[in-house]
Amino acid sequence: MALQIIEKSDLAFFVQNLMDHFQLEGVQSKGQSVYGQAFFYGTIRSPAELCLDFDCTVMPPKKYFLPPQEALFRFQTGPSPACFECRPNKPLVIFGIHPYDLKAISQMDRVFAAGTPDPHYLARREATILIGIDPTHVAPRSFWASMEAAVVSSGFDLMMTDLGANYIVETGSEKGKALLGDYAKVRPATSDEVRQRVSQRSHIADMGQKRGLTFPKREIPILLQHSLTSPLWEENATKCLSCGTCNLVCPTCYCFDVWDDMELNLTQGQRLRRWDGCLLSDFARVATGENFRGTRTSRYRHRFYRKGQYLFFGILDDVACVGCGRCAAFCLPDIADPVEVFNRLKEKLN
Amino acid sequence: MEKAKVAFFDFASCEGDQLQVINLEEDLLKVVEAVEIVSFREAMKGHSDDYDIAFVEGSVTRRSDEARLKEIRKNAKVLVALGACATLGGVNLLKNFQEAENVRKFVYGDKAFQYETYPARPLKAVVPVDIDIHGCPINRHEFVMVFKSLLLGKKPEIPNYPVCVECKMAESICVFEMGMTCLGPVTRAGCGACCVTEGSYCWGCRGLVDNPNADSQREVLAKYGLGLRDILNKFRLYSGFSEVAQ
Amino acid sequence: MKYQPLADISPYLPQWAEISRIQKLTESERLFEMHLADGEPLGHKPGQFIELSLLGIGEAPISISSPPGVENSFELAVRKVGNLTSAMHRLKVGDRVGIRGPFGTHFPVDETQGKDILFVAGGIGLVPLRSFIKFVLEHRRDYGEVTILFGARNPSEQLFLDELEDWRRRDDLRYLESVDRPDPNWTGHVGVITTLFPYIHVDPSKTYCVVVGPPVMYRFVIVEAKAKGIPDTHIFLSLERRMKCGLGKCGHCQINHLYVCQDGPVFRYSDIFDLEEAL
Amino acid sequence: MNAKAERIIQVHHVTRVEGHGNIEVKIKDGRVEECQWQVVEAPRFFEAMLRGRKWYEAAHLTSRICGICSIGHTICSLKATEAAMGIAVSEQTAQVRKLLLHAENLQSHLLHLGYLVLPDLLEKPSVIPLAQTHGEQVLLVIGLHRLANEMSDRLGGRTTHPQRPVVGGFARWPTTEEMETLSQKLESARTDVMALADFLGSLIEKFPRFARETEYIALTHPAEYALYEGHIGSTDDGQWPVEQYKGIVNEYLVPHSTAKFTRHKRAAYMVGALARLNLNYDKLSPGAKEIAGKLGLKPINSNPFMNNAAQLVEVVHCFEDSLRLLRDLHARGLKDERPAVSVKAGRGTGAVEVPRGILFHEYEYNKDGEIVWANCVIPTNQNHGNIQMDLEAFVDQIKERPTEQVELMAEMLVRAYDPCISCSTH
Ligand SMILES: Cc1cc2nc3c(=O)[nH]c(=O)nc-3n(C[C@H](O)[C@H](O)[C@H](O)COP(=O)(O)OP(=O)(O)OC[C@H]3O[C@@H](n4cnc5c(N)ncnc54)[C@H](O)[C@@H]3O)c2cc1C
Ligand code: SF4
Ligand code: SF4
Ligand code: SF4
Repeated sequence: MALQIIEKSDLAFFVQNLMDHFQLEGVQSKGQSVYGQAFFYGTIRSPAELCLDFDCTVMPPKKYFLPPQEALFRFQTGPSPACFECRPNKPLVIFGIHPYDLKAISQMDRVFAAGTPDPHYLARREATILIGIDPTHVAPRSFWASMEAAVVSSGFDLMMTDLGANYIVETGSEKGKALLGDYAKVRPATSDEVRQRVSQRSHIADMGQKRGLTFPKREIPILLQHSLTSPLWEENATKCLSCGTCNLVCPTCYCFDVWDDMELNLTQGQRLRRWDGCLLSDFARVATGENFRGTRTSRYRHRFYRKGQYLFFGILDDVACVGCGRCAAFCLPDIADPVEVFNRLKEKLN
Repeated sequence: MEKAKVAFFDFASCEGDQLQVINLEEDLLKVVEAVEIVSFREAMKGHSDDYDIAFVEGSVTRRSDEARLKEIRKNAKVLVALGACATLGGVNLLKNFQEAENVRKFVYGDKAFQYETYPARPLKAVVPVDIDIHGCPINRHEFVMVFKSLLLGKKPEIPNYPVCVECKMAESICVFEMGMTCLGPVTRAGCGACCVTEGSYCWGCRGLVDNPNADSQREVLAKYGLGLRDILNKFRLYSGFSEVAQ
Repeated sequence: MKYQPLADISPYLPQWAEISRIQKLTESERLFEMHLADGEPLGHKPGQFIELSLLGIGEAPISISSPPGVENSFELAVRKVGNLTSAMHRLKVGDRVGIRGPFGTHFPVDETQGKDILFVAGGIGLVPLRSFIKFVLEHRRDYGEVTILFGARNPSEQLFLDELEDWRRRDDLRYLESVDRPDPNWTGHVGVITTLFPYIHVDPSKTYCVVVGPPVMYRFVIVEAKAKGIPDTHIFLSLERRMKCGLGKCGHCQINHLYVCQDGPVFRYSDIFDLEEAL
Repeated sequence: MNAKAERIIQVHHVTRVEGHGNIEVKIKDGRVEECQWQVVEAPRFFEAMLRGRKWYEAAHLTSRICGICSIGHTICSLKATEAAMGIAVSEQTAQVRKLLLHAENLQSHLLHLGYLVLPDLLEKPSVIPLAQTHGEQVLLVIGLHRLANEMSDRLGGRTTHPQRPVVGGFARWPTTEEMETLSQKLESARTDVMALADFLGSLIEKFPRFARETEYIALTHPAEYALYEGHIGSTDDGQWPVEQYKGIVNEYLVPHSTAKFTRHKRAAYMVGALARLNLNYDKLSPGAKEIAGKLGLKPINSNPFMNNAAQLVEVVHCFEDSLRLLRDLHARGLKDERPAVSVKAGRGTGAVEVPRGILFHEYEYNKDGEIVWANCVIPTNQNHGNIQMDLEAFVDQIKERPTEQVELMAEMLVRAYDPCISCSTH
């Protein structure tokens, strides 16, 4: 389908319509921090709440597919124990996802579909419609351009670009097409507007280049191959608080823990999973007390290898970092920034 | 199956933790249904020394209290420390950092000698404690979790990761971004980052995680403008008993 | 995006197995014989494991200790160390437990046919290895020389006493045992398991060494095996890691790019010798 | 019964109260020889611990004086700090704080009446067996108690030791949605409140008939039933600004108590719901007045057992006044005000009415905003002397009764005060 135009004055109409027919999630301002506005994804209750010119949200949209905590199944104990599956399928529209987060979602899709598919993630994913938006601002620590995530060509149902006077919209799926047809006032884009989009997008890519890798992203696995014994790991890790923040805020981190919760009647309960993080000290501890990544250094290093190498060769054929810069922004000792670490490793190697 | 017998006790404290148990409301009825409560002075008359599980609130602040605590330990199969005063010594410990006589005199003047006291301490400094339910006050959901675990014969899973984890799950803005400072990165989670989500910051009431990176936390606090004395004061508010605060 | 068709049944849901026999092995280990409630065979290979569920308590990976094909029943040997394993010890015959799996890789049952096998088991490592050992003894003619080394910390921690007695008596295998700390009744060899190596003779050209034991044991045993000339490609071992899903997702069991639950627990030494954190 | 014999009545750790207190009575030859209210709680030295702590920590710390009235301590502490630094708070802040105090009064009074006193009236050791015999009423109490807790949660950020109130205002405001939900829930709980009031009211006559004249002290305010602000007032006549609290409380020590006692014009005075009602009856909400009328509660009532009835009246008042405040706030719309604080040296006193009576905090700050001196006077401190004197008079009145009855009734008397013992030994 050709590119379409939504006039800015018609945006509220579209949003209101979506609100009326779906649960609409989108970016809102959570108030002012000393560094500027803090943005987060939440339920949109009025068109005015939706914010499309954010730089980066505190947390990525992964919570919609892998909630911080969710039930895998409910159960009943006793002489005839039974399990009852809870498979989520609440339809959802997420409005306003930047390309890097879209890319992260595509990566997660592959992870959860690989091997034994994970029905919970996939059911949530299937029930969700993604409306992307090209960034107009770059967060101070982002480096998505050098992670080849400034612009995406797939992984969305609709993709919007702010052209100043209006939004130009690309359709990425049948679902997206139907959404536009049913709920938005659109007109086909003129060739001028299409050209404008191209230049706007190259502008976006330029904006994102302010900080980034000093070398091509695909070299990261090889770089890591040679950096196992780099003193950098230990140097940084002595400052690591093992707080897991870098894991939790990351759109491509998905490790989880599983546990059982019983109700007070002690016969019914549920098996839950919740986010976990490989930087947390007990992540690899087994019952006999052995901790296979017992040192801060081993955990700290593991994260970079997982992002830069393990998943690359394992499932993704890509680096599992999209350059959102959240980990860099929220790591208090400021040691989690991948671009800084990779660049320094590269420097040391040269 | 015979019901487990449960008793509640308290030492120097505000009894806010037992209050959280009462605050379970309808669930409290399920709790008392599942066990036999033989002693709970705050809520019932009567007492028996025959109990399996003792929940003990408060810190020990007088030598003369030790005997009562040891007696409780002897009677109980499982001793659970309830709340920061019991698990860490709580705010009561602040007086330990001042000269003892001065403290007594400041409050009781020339009659200070009438009032027995010694450096406040958590229960575990006097008797072995099986389970700590942290918090000031305790989180009633965590109480229920521990309670259920005990009935199921499970060791309760008290988190050993810091508050930042739950803070992120709650999608709070890190308070360091708001120009304040926070003990979340070294404080044991389990509270759901309740103070941060309510506009405050983590005070450290659940104590430190097992292997806190206190040096790095100090550096971070200093980086965000806290002086040495303030940093120490921050650690001392609840974790006065750990070496980090010395 | 292209989805693989989803299974009708969530891979997180356990199926039921009923305990048909419980045998005390040591003070802290018990053997549970069980069968799937639907009567189907488990269909496992030696070295694989299942995720054992007790609803309300949790889940843990447990090796299948019996060889395949035993009248649709299978055996688990469980050491009491924590929540789930302790709760398991409280169960009675007739109780039901949840089972997911079998999961993971298995010992090289086919590759070793016609070859000599050196089994090295330390402590509870005998549990998974037993599955392979019993399989080999059941198909004794398919394999060459069989040597079993078994080390325990002390005599009271020796598992499967009847079977050990049987192995001691058999003349179609060589069985050597050792304890680290003897008690007054112990008349056998004393010392860590590697001190048994001088007593064995292997033909490196056709011997496979299969090792299961605590993490510290591996490094030392591998040195001895290599000293005997056994190539890295002929050494197999089974690794323990924390596991939460068994599906290669939760991340806990990861060793570099490998997931122990999927790519292991049985590994060929040559595949992992250079992996940081594997051993 | 042999009147000659010596009878010792000892209640070791009075139950269903907060903290540890003992009653010791000796009756010999039909005469009460000894009668003592002993406070054996371990002292915690809060005033000393406050020294050297920062202005933003004072409320957090003093909140820990008492789990049950932690909201009151928080607000009192904030007021003391604000007074010391000359910080004025907005109308909106004052109103949400008033709501919070109502929430706490509801929490505390419902807990006291429903969980601690009701068993006495129905002759059971605790509320647990009542779940069987009086299931409906117990669920009523629980439901309202939960609502009070929810109110504290939504306004203060926690049921106990609230996090949102800070010096100068609130760290986080309730959302409009939260306020609306709260209003709705309170509105729909109206019938429950009235049902509970009727039920408890019907049991009131079971309280012993006893009266002893004494002085009653509470905050008073020309425009409202004073809880958050006002002057110190006394039924013996007189009004004083809160800064002059020391002249009212006159703390002194007794050997058998780790908590301080107080006295004003007489040997003792009483604070709490009954004192408030005796002083501020006119300002009660309409529904509260109606209940008071039904209970035959008019100022000045000098039966300490009627403190329970006064609490019941206050439950209705707080409930009705909360609805009024919420409506008011809603009409004006909540603004997202940020507290502004400029730290300076100074001395200040805060006073609020908490469930058990008037509470005072006084701090002195140095220029860095560190506390150099602190004093807290807790309601139960102020009641200890009156408990002692009531006990003497009451035991004398009932001394002929069997020992267990004397024991039970003496305990009931202490319980009527709803004492917060560990709080008084702060
Ligand atoms: C492939 C594989 C095969 C296995 N086969 C067998 C087998 O055949 N038989 C067998 O008995 N075992 C086997 N195990 C080991 C078994 O899985 C563990 O013993 C089991 O998970 C323990 O579970 P639990 O719930 O009983 O212990 P848990 O309650 O989880 O923990 C036990 C102990 O460890 C402590 N602990 C737990 N988590 C932490 C933490 N995060 N930090 C600090 N301490 C902690 C607990 O306090 C407790 O003391 C196998 C493991 C693997 C990976
Ligand atoms: S690297 Fe930073 S964010 Fe990650 S765990 Fe360490 S301190 Fe926390
Ligand atoms: S590693 Fe950091 S920068 Fe990269 S995707 Fe994750 S959070 Fe973003
Ligand atoms: S606010 Fe505190 S607990 Fe939350 S992330 Fe920041 S440092 Fe951690």
